[in-house]
Amino acid sequence: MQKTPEQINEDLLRPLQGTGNVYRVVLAFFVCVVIVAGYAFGHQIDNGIGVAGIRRPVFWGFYITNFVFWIGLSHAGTLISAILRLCNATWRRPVTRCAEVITVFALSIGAAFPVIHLGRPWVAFWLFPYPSERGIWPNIRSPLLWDFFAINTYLMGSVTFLLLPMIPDFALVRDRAVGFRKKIYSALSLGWSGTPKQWHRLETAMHIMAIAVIPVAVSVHSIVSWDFAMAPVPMWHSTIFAPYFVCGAIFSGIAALIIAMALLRKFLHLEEYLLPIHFENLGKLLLVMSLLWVYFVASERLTAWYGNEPAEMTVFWLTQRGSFSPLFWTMVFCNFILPFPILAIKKLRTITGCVIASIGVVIGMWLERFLIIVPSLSRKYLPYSWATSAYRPTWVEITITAGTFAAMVMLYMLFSKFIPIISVWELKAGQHPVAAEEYARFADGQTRLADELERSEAGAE
Amino acid sequence: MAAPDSIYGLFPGPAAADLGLNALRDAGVAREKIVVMSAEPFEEYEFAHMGSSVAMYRIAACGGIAGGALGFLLARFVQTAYPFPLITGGMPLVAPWPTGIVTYELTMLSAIVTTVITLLITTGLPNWRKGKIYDDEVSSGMVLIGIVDPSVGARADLEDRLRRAGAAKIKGTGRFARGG
Amino acid sequence: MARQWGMVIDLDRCTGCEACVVACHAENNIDTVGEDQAARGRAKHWIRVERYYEGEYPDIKAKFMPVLCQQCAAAPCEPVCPTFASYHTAEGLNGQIYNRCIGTRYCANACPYTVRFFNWFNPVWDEPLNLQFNPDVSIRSVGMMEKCTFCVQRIKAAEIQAEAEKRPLKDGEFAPACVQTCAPKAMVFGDLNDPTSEVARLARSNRATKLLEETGARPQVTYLKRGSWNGAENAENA
Amino acid sequence: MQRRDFLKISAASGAVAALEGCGNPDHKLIQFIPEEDLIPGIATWKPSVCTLCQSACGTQVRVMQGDAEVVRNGQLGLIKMGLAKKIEGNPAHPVSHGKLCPRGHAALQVTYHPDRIKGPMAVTGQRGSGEYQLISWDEALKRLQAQLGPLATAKQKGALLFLTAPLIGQRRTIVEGFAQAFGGSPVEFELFDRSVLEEANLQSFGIAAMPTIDLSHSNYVISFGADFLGTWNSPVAQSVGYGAMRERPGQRGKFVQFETRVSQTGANADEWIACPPGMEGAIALSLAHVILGDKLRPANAAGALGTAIDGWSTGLTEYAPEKTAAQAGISAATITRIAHESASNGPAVVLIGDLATAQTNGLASALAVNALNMLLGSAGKPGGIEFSPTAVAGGATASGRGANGSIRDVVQLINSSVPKALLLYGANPVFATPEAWQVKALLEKVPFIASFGSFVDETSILADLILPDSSPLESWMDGSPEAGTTRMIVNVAPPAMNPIHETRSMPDVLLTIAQQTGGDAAKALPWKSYEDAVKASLAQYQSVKGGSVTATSADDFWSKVQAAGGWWSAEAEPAAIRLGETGTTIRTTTAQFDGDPEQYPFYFLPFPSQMFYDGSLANLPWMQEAPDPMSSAMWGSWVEVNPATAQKLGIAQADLIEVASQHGTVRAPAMISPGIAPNAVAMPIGQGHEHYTRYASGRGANPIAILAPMSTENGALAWGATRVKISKVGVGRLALFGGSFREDEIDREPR
Repeated sequence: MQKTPEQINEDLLRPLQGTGNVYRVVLAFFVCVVIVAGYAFGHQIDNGIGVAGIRRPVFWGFYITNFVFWIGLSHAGTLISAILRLCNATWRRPVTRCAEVITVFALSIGAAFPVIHLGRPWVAFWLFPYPSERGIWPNIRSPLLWDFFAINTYLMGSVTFLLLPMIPDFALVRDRAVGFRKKIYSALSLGWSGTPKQWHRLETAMHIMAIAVIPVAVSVHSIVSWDFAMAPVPMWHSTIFAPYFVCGAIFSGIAALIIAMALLRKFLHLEEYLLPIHFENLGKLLLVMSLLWVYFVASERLTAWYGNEPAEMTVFWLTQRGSFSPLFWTMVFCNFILPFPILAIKKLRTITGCVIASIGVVIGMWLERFLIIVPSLSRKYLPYSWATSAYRPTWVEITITAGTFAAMVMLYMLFSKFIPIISVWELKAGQHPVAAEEYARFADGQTRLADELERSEAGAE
Repeated sequence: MAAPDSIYGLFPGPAAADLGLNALRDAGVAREKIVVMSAEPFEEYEFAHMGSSVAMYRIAACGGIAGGALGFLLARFVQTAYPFPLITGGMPLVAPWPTGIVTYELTMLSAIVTTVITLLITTGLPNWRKGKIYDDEVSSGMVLIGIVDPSVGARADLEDRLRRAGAAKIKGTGRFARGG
Repeated sequence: MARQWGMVIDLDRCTGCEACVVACHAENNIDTVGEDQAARGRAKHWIRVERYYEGEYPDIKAKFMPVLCQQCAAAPCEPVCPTFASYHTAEGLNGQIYNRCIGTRYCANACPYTVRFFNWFNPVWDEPLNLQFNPDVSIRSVGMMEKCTFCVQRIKAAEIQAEAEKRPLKDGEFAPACVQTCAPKAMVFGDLNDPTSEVARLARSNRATKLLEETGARPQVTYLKRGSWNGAENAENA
Repeated sequence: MQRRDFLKISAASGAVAALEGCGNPDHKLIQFIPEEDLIPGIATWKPSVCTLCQSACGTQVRVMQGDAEVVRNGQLGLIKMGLAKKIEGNPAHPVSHGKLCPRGHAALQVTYHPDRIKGPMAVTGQRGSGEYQLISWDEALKRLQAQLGPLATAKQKGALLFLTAPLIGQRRTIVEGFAQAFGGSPVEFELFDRSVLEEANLQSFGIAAMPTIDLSHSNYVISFGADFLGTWNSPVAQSVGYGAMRERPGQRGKFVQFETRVSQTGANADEWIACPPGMEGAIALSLAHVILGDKLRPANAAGALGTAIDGWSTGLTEYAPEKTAAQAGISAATITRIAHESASNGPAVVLIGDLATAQTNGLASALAVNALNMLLGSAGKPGGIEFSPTAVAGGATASGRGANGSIRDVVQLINSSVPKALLLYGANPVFATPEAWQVKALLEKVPFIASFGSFVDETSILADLILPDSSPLESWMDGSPEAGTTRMIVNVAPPAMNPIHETRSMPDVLLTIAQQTGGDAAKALPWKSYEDAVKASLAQYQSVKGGSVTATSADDFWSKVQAAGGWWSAEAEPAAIRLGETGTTIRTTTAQFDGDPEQYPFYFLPFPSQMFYDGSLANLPWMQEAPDPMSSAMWGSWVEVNPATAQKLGIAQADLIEVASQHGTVRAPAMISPGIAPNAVAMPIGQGHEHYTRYASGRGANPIAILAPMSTENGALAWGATRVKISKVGVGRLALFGGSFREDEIDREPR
């Protein structure tokens, strides 16, 4: 289906034109949730971290689970779109931006959790390597410092990766907008005019970014996994963790992307841009990741079980058959048993199918992070020091968790309201026919023009 | 400030734009006096290659290396900067792995940052100057082909050539700006 | 040669009376958290006496094992702390700088012995219970990790005293609160780098074992396993 | 307290506490002139005596300058004063050897307790309402005088009842003198009625006192239920001896424990042998049977103690290991082996106490154990049981309980003729007696009740007048430990710090009253002050050779003794034990239990709590939060149930259990403990206070309440002779510190 540039502009800029009441109500709801979460955090600072459910020996709970989960989710965009750019998959064009947006927001949310979970968040800045008057520097041996560097790099990369291709679109909006909005967008467009030089540089830059951002993304989640793998805790101290986490991250990332796309398609009426083929392809990717995930879980569990190290076996059985087994098997269901058939059978790999599978995966991957953190901590070596009362999150942790999901939706809604959620120029570039056809179509136009000129000259005489 | 003098034609498509470009070339307009603007890259077309290329890859690589060195020094420094002797309980004072990780991350970071900076500098962005050569119709699909301050005498000839090449509209800026 | 403070705990002597636990509370200004928090596993006992049953009634036995910070030489809690709040002192202690702690609780997770305790809230003492504060030990506020220090305030006091008197520190001239109060003398404290000290001598006992050595933390607390009646190992415990 | 409030308070007073801690509180209060001059930051160690149990451990108190809010002549203000910071054992003291038990450390919190009575109080509401108002000391003394004055003149016997905790030294002398002068008799009340052992020792050795166990020299220790490393007799001294017994060069002593529930002490046994309650005597005699039968020891070694026991001369045939083993459910071989081991690995010593003597046959069991000790040749020998010079000197009335009678006498006394006045000091019989005795109702009959206690508890809440005693750290301390040493010890300790509240030392109050009354009372108590009384009692020891203090003059002696925390004689061989003349022959009867075994299938075993002792320490937060040694429980009480039993009754950990005897019910969460017999349930004593400060009130359950009014041969409470039934009634809560009961659980797959 071919669309003229005007049609494309028309369709993709529509969301920016005005807002419906439904949009306002929904947005208001999510804003409220975020505000409540903010209150919960304030309550926690006011009274002490003890208002959360974490306890000795389960010193980490929901907060760190969310941290890992959101960082994982952030692997949706930048990584995926970078890969697609590099292997020049044309179907990527409508997908990349909404993917990269997920990255930027999920990453920012994830990065907030290490601060939220601190006993004294007001001194969080001590994590930064800044020259303090006391001559004290942070301890670079701590994986938390590695997180600091990795996440900052990834965030920086993702933000630029998202912003650069937006410049021409800002210019587009600028040309359509009037008054105040025009001022804003002309500022944002950096005075882009679209000379070949600019285009050329932009695309080269994007190519370099794509190359650079992939290893960064991999390193980020490897380092997140090392937060655990570096501590001598049963079932944490494992070499497989880095690839295991990266795989899980991309897995949950793709799922998140599919869900996001489905929602955009529905609510922004992008049926003609986000086509079933896109879901089909992402579905296939998801299937691959699901299989990879099972492979990792299997090899992790198998080595633990075969090693038969007492402390590890305690945690092992706690999750396989013990009090955490319901969660464990739910996770397996959500991450494999549910999505595998849906994605493997072509007939089921529809948009709805993909979305169902993705929802399962998102839930499953959240549980996976929880199951990595909590059981190990509640059964750590000396049996006397095992958890005497099971970890239960309080309303504070639950509210804050809910708040971050609400924040994600809220940010996404606002973004799609101010910036074309599909990269217009990239889409057009994918739309227009190859040069040869264009010349042919243009040939008769040429002759018509020639006649016209002669006639006018004749008339002059 | 006032816009530079220019005459340009708006072509309804890339193919037309190429003809327009050729027409100007035939008129012997110097390459650097020709301006092109489009709403898409149009890599396949000749006019899209009017810009000169820069060794962005190499620049990025250099930036990366520089950042890496910086990262290594930082990592080393924060591990040895202590006013008191730091006892790490049997562990090396400058730990290789963490140093490596920080070095790596900063390499990547500065490669990225360098790229962005290069992009902006070499393309003269940001450039918010009022009244530069530009036409809003570009973003709705028109391709702009024009000449920066042509000689007044050549004006008629150039406009004629552009029209013959198939320009849908002929416009100008500065001295050549026309009402409507 | 720098001192390496260490401890030997003789499981054959320990009676599980828990005098050490209360002595530690008294010495180190450790607050009591109350029933609700205690039920949430938030009670703070820098030293605890672990109790394990063996067998089934009537052939049942129980044993005690006091566990406190093992002051590991390669402590897992130290490298993971992003702010150096948990660090290693020149005399081989795992120091904890309270006001440098930002409360990531990473050290507590990394510690294989689970001997680190967190201030989930600001501590509370109903007045005038606060009059019992030991002025030599600082009060920890909310969000800080705390742990056994081998009563570093006593170590410092003794060292300063010895310095003032221009004499070397005598073995056993002072002891942490737990060691001081142990009636059956199950705990011995001293400098492991001084081969003549009692603690060094006992650490060489053939009953000597270390706790969770497989984690590679190189703990500085040695446990002497329980002897058996007329057991061969009795002879050397002079 | 609600968790929210807890948080609020913690935020607020945490900050205040911090400030107070550094000693620069921002106060509007007036600043008093310091009463003593101390160098800030410099600690001084002052000697004192621990009075939380009868061991009378010598302690030292770390005193440092601090700012305290105090009341001086009715005016609240701030003062720089010496504050006790920590209590440790006095290294020179022959009982404590510089060590302490957990309770000894917590004694500090008695002084600083937030709910301590801050001054004299008179009841305003009706009696028992707990509504009091502070009054001046003059007023308080006037009222007390008004009540007691007439009694002194009337000289009516039993007009005054003076109910106290067991006392020692001049404190007791003054109380006794006072009580007699006002026509009454002091009754010393304590829950774990030691009168059984004292009676046994009186019959066996002519000394009504607790024995001193010389563990440090014994090679073989057999204990029948005695928690001698936790709460029984003189635990600190015994723990020190135990340590020495364990690691003697080349020779490690063996320790065998017979009991029904693995106690903290039993947990340390090399051989722990389960035996049903009440069988201890039979087993002891069974051991004797083997020793006699196999001629391991000369038959006449036990002398009169043996012959006094029925069937001894004929070799105790009815106590053949097989028979006893059958009844006790242990193997005969074990009994025989232990008999042989103990006889051939002397010195061997046999102990009995706690639940073993709290049976209807407790006295007989104790006598059997005495005989066994004699037979093993360990009575009065190193490594055996001995008696302190104090005990020997005291003879028949060493601890005097023989003379003064027990709570039982109170019950009879009040029933016969209601006294005019009741004085309370440290005793809490309303809490620590079975409800079946109706003690509360009886005490309420007394028209006037005055208490000298520092806290409002179940008994002192009945008081019309409260004249709070200064804490042990704030007043003079003296007295000789009855057991735990073979040396003559006289503890003497001046106040370690000034009172922080408007309190007065109880003996001084008594002396004041006596002087005001004049007449015989004044004569009976000739001293101007408690200090004088202590000084007077000490003079005799200056001349004794080889004492711990050598002095040139009386004053020199006096000051040196104060500095040392007391006077004690030189190390001496234990006094040779002379046998008592007991005409009666002793039969070990089978123990009786209240409750039909069908209907009440479980033995009920209340046990002294390591932290709360008899419940008198439940008000101290340190004790509440310190984990119980065996269960690791904090801040509450629990019912120990055997896993098998629990499975049978469908009881899970922390389920709320109702324990019912014929005399009442209590409720507590279940503790599935491998250390308790399947046919028994155990509960710690000490919780379940109705009124006992913010920390103990309404917490846990009190097992004493449901005990049956059973008694030992000598009329003491047999607190181990009740049967109960249990049923699950809901879900409770346990605050445990320890995760797993077992080490090998680490390998187990979850069930």
